[in-house]
Amino acid sequence: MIHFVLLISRQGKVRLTKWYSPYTQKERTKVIRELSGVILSRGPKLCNFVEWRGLKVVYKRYASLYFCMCIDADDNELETLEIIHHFVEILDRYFGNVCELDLIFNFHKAYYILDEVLIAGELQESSKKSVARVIAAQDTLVENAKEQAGSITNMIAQATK
Amino acid sequence: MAGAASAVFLLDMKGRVLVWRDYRGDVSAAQAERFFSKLMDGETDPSSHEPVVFDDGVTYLFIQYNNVYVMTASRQNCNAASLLLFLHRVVDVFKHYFEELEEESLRDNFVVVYELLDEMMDFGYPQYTEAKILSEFIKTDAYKIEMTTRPPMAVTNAVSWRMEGIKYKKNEVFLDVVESVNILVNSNSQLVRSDVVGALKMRTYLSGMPECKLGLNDRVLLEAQGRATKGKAIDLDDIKFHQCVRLARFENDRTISFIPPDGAFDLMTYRLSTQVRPLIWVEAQVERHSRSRVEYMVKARSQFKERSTATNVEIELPVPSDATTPAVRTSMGSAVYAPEREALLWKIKSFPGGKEYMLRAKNSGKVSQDHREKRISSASVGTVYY
Amino acid sequence: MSGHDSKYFTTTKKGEIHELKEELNSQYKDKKKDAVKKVIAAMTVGKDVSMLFTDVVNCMQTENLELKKLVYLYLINYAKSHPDLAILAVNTFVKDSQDPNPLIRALAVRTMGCIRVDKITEYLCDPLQRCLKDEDPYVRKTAAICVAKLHDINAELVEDRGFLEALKDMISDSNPMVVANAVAALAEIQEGSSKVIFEITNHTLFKLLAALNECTEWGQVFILDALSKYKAKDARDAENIVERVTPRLQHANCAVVLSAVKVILQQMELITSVDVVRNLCKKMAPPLVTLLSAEPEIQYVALRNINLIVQRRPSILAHEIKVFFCKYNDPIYVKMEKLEIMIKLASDRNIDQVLLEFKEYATEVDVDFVRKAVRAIGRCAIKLDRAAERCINVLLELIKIKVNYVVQEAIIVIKDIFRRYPNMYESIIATLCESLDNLDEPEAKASMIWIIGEYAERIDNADELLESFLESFPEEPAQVQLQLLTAAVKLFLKKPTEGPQQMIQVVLNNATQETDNPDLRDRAYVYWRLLSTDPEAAKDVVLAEKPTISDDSNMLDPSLLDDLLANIATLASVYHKPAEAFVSRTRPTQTRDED
Amino acid sequence: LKMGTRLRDMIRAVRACKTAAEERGVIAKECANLRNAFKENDQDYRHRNVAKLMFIHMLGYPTHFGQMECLKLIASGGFPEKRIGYLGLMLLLDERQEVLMLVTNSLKNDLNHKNQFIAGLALCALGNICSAEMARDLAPEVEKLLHNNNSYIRKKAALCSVRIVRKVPDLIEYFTNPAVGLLTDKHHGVLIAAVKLCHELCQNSEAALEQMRKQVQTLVRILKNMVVSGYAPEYDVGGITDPFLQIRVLRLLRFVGKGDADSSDVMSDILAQVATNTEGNKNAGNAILYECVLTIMAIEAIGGLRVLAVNILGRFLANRDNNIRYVALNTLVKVVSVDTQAVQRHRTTIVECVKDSDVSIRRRALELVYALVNQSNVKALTKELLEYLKVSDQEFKSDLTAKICSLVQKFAPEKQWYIDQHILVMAEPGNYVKEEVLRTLIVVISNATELHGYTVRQLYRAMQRWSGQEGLAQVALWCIGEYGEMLINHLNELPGEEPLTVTESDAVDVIETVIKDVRSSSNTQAFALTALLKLSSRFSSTTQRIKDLIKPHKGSLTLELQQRSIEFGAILNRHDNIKGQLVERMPVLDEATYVSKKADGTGIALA
Repeated sequence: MIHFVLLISRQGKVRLTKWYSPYTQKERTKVIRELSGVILSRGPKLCNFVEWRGLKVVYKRYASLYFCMCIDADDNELETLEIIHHFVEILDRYFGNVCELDLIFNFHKAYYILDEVLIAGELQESSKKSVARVIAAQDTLVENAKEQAGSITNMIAQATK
Repeated sequence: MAGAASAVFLLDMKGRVLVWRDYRGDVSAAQAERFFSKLMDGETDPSSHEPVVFDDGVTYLFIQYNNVYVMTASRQNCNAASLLLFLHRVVDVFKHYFEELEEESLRDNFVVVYELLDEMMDFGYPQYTEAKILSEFIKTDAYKIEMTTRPPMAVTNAVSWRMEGIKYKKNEVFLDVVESVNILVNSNSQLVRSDVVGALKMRTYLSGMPECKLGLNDRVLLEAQGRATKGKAIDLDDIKFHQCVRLARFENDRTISFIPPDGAFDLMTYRLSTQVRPLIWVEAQVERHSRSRVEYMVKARSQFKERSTATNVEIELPVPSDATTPAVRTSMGSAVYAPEREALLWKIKSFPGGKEYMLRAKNSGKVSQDHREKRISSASVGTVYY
Repeated sequence: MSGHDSKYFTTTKKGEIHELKEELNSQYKDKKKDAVKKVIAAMTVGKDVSMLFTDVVNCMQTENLELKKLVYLYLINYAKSHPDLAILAVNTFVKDSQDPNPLIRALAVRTMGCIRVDKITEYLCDPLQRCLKDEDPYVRKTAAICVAKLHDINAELVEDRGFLEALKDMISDSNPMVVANAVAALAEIQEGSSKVIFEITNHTLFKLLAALNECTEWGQVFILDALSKYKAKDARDAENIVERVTPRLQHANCAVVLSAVKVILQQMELITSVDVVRNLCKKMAPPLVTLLSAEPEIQYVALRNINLIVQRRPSILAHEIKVFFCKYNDPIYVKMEKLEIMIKLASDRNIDQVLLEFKEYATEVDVDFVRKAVRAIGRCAIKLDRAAERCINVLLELIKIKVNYVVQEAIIVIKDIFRRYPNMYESIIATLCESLDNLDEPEAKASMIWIIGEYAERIDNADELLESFLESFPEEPAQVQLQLLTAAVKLFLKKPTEGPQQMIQVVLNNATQETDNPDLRDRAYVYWRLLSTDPEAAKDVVLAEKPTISDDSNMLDPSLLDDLLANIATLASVYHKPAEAFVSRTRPTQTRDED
Repeated sequence: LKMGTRLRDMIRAVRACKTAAEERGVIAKECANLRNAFKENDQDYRHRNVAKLMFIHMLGYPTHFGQMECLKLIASGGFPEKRIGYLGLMLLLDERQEVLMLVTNSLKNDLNHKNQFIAGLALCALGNICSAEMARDLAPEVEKLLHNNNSYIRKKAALCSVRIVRKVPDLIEYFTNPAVGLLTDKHHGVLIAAVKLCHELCQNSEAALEQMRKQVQTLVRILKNMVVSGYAPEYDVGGITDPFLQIRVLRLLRFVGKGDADSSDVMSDILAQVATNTEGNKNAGNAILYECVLTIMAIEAIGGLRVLAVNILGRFLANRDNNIRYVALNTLVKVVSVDTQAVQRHRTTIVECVKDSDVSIRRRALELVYALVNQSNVKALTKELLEYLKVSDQEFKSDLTAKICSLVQKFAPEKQWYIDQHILVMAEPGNYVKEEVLRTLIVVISNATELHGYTVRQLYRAMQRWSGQEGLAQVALWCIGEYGEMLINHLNELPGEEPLTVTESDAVDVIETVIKDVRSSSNTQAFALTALLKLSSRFSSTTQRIKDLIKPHKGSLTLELQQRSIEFGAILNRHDNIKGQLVERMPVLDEATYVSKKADGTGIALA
């Protein structure tokens, strides 16, 4: 299973973290510190796997961002790379040429997408289109609710003028 | 004992190399990562780590400034005091050059950074750290440098802090004395220790290579001259002089003689440990009624003469980091909650001698269960001006 | 893997190296310079740009100083990986070392020495020779250091070409900076050599003392460090030096102050006059105290050194203990060192105040600091017999708070207190026994077990108490096992009844048959043989009278202390270890280039 | 009512901070505002405040004070509030916080909500952070959802069930039938989740595994559909149809086929097909091949299939891509036990990988070399590894040292070589040799009577170049104490052994060096004291020196050293007559018994 997902920038800033196994706050900080040290310092030609505390961290760099997933020692590392890429492609489609800033200002959206890709540290959906569809539907739901709320406020405002 | 640094590193907060200058070829850039992982090894916050770190035959000496670590790596038994101080000077020089030393300014000016590192240290030995003189022959505007630029005499001169040929129409000297009082009070409200640290701050705008002399009414000198010392003399525990002061001369006849640098500098600093009564005495009582309700009662009493008045007094009261804005009442001044300092700031614009003011505060937010409580043991007095 | 994912999040472009190559060979000077800058920028972030070697070196012949500096910087970085190409640069160096501008001459000689390629070292000798005699002091001071650089690469060459002599002559140079750098270079060369190369004579001593007043603060440090090695002829000579060095104590630069302290302390060993020594001690105190107002990093070095100084000359800071009281905002590493010095300076006169401080520290948040504070109280008890009781009372108060690590730390020091003051405080054993079940640290366990064995005759249920540790015998660390073994033997010798007899059998069996720890087995067999050959002798051996211990736990061996005091301000004095313990002379093996 | 700043503005403010201190300040102020807003129970901006809190949390600051706000959002009716509320719940809390229990009821309601997205949120939260207690409470609801007619709900419910059975394995039985039922689902997402769920169940229950073995055909069919199907745009990854599903099925097949010839037989055709037809030019294809190889090697496969798999691994090992090489090394370890010959063929390549610049590859390769060693190649391989040990990275030394020692212990063809290798390893700078290894070494030495002389002399030689290695010092001190006389009298010299002249005083010198060195731990000093006691009886000319060396420790603060010094002093000064008896040659732990006891992990305690 995937124990956690980390998204770290080249500068070492955390852009997204998701924990599927329990880690205390203190442990989380330590894990992030430790792994960003290890991963950011690895050269570009080395393999994308790091053995770490009996587990493995599979990471992949996309320009300034490192996507990392920590898996069990006997999980398929190559497939995990593919899952990372799957996630990235979905992000790219959603944001349209995704860049780091999208993930900073819309970090919650990135989480919503991740929640449609993984549950319980396991892959949930292999169709990018399907993920895009449900995310769009949910966004619409939110938009509609906002509009409605807006109009109610307007109505009240009108009435109490 | 001979020993030199092997390299100087400038690292960002994640331990990545911004710039490094290799002086001896016996360490590598990978060493910086070693250093950093060693620093991160411990449970403790890296800023509370000893400034001397040993790992696999290499000693790292480091300081932190803003978001930059300035560090030397060395394989020899080098002079730790000298190198650490050198690192602080490196920071000063960079500040002089780039106004602020931080990751960005180093990246933007890496060419000058290299040039400076080359001039300030050679083969790991500190050479020259006078920012003002350095900027005479290492400039940020590249085009200004001509092949005709020469090392200023000052670099190798006995007077290494002043350029020759300075001219002013009006010759002026300004002298300020700034003192600060440090007081240590234990938990029983006993005054344990107090001292005064002072600095003679000078600004000189003088032409040529002026000889200056300054006399002090210090007890040693006056007594040596057989003069009465009653009342007027001061008794300084320790004096430190700017490098321009002729120390041997001072040792001989207590005259402070010097050729000053151009502009502002600290001519001397001194320390005097004497029993100083705290100017403002602060007592705090903290009552914890329940997990969520805490009451503070703070008394501040001025202990100086009634004729004098302290202005802009600031008293800082530490509160838990997850406090909600407390309800405060004061008998004088205003108090605001400053979450960024995890404190309540009580400011009193004008505080005459012999007065006592009160502050009461109530904190009633939900304080979480698993949050470790910070002890509130002391209140510190900020600045006092007369 | 790459290829199909390069389109995400990208900002960089391809073919950078190729572009740079073209720009480096541009006919426009500005473009060229910009290209070199880009190369250096790439080098700075760790990219490998060594393949541009020839192109960059081609830019070396330039009238532009900034460009020249950049190319030199590149050379320093990559010459080693392109030794064959590095030779291309030699001509320019030779030419530059004769440039009319001293800045360029110095730059050439400074850079040459950084190019650690054996093949070209020889070519650098002539330029260096010239520069050592240059009319400009800026060039000479740079050349002086360059001799040390060359020596590091090829010592033989330096000796053959007579550079050492030239360097020694430089001690008489008219310029103080040149003198200082020559001293630094000579000291370094001496360090790596078994021959006598640099020895301060009467004549040079005079020169150095003169230069001391004139040279930069860093140069003063070099000279003072060298002076500290000078062996004065007699007390008169020593006093003379001290007199010339004392003014340095007033210098604003902490490193100058510390090095001056070092020289004074070294020479003081020779000075016979009690008055002079007392006077010097008085003079050194204020500057040492002032060091504690410096930046925290410097404070740390100062404190480590003060720790050494007070071991040799406690009188210097005897009245200054309050200076070492911890401030609430001191960094933890400063607090820890202050604590150590507080113990050393604690006396009957100030102990009450010191205890008040320690007690306060023992309730702080930082666990390590708390432990150290608890231990400090015990060590004061051991050190000051008249205050022992007060210290122990404080310890007992702390034990009552029942914070586990405080209790364990207290037990560890209390066993030392028992060994220091036999038959005085054993009444507190009962209190200690209450915490028996909560001990989980080996040292605390071992201490408690020792206490039970040592005082078995006074503890009614000593056998029961020991029994409780027995079950876990095989899993315990060796430290605990060894104490358990000895305690069982003691108990048996003191109370040879059935219980202890059974216990000793179990323990001996465990410690011989059931373990593979050779040291534990040896120990158990010796006991076993002793008990079975001559029980009376066993009593005499195992229960033999102990000398009382003294608190020298943090007192260094005198010869080591000598060595460290001679190394004040250096890393040795920070580590409290001789330089050999952390300096490896051998060059490190080449680490792989991971990028 | 204060509005506070917008989320976007806060993020901007944080990004504008130049220093960590500045950032802390901005955050502290923002948190104080949030706390006030929470206290005032501000509803209008609750969702925005929680969003801010999540961002603050991500930066690593404490946010516990806002946990209740998430619960409030979840409890409110609208989807927008719930969406952010659940997200906050998952980010700010984990299964260990008691607050989480309070959300159980809301979850129960939402699981049955008619809006699929609200039910989806609840399933997602449950699947990501539920505790054992909640799992038990809500299992029936989730099980019900496995039969829901909406595939979106079914797939989420299946993965949620994975978490539930991980937390509460007793519930496995409850989920087995519905899980198997899902294997015939049409929807890929549901299949992916269902196969995973089945795998999870089989891993923890024999009964579930039995039941799954009946479904091999179904699984084979799923796989076959994908392998033979044409281009399926929705699931295509570089020309391969749904590698994720393929991999999951392959993995489940592995589990099912292991130790079961019948199932293995049923799946072998499709495995062969996957192994031959999958393109290995892209990562997705390689991922499938890798999984397939693992399955072939694990099941009761026929020889032909194995050859196919080993060939793929050979190709992998020769690949230039480090990822593929890593995976190859990782898999070869598992193959060694099945087919040693096939792996031995690649020995040279593998040994080279131990020296790779990538630590991940080095580790795997070392593991593999370790598995490859046998009596016939142990000498050559140990030599290689020892040479590499000298230049390897510091952090790798400890692993490497342990492996070398273990290999020597396991495969040494003769005792002398065994001892020589250990001395070489111990003589390396640093303290990497584990105590356990030292102890075993001493047992071996003490059993090899004819080598006592040789060993003590070799150790003496090694100690002449001692630079603080504790392990070397302890073994040497023990042997010098025990066999000291053999240093002097050349006893048991082996043919070809280099002659060595040592005086009694030289031998004591070694002990003195160690006992006085600041780098020696008190443990090592204790060894030294015992060695001195022994030598006092074995040597005749050094009695006074030995007494002088023991004496200073009488005042030692270290309990053990003080006790020893006092006891040994008493023996030397007052009981010289029995000294000889006390330090006679120590009884030897029988090596054969020792080794077997150690292998069981019983008896001898190896601290």
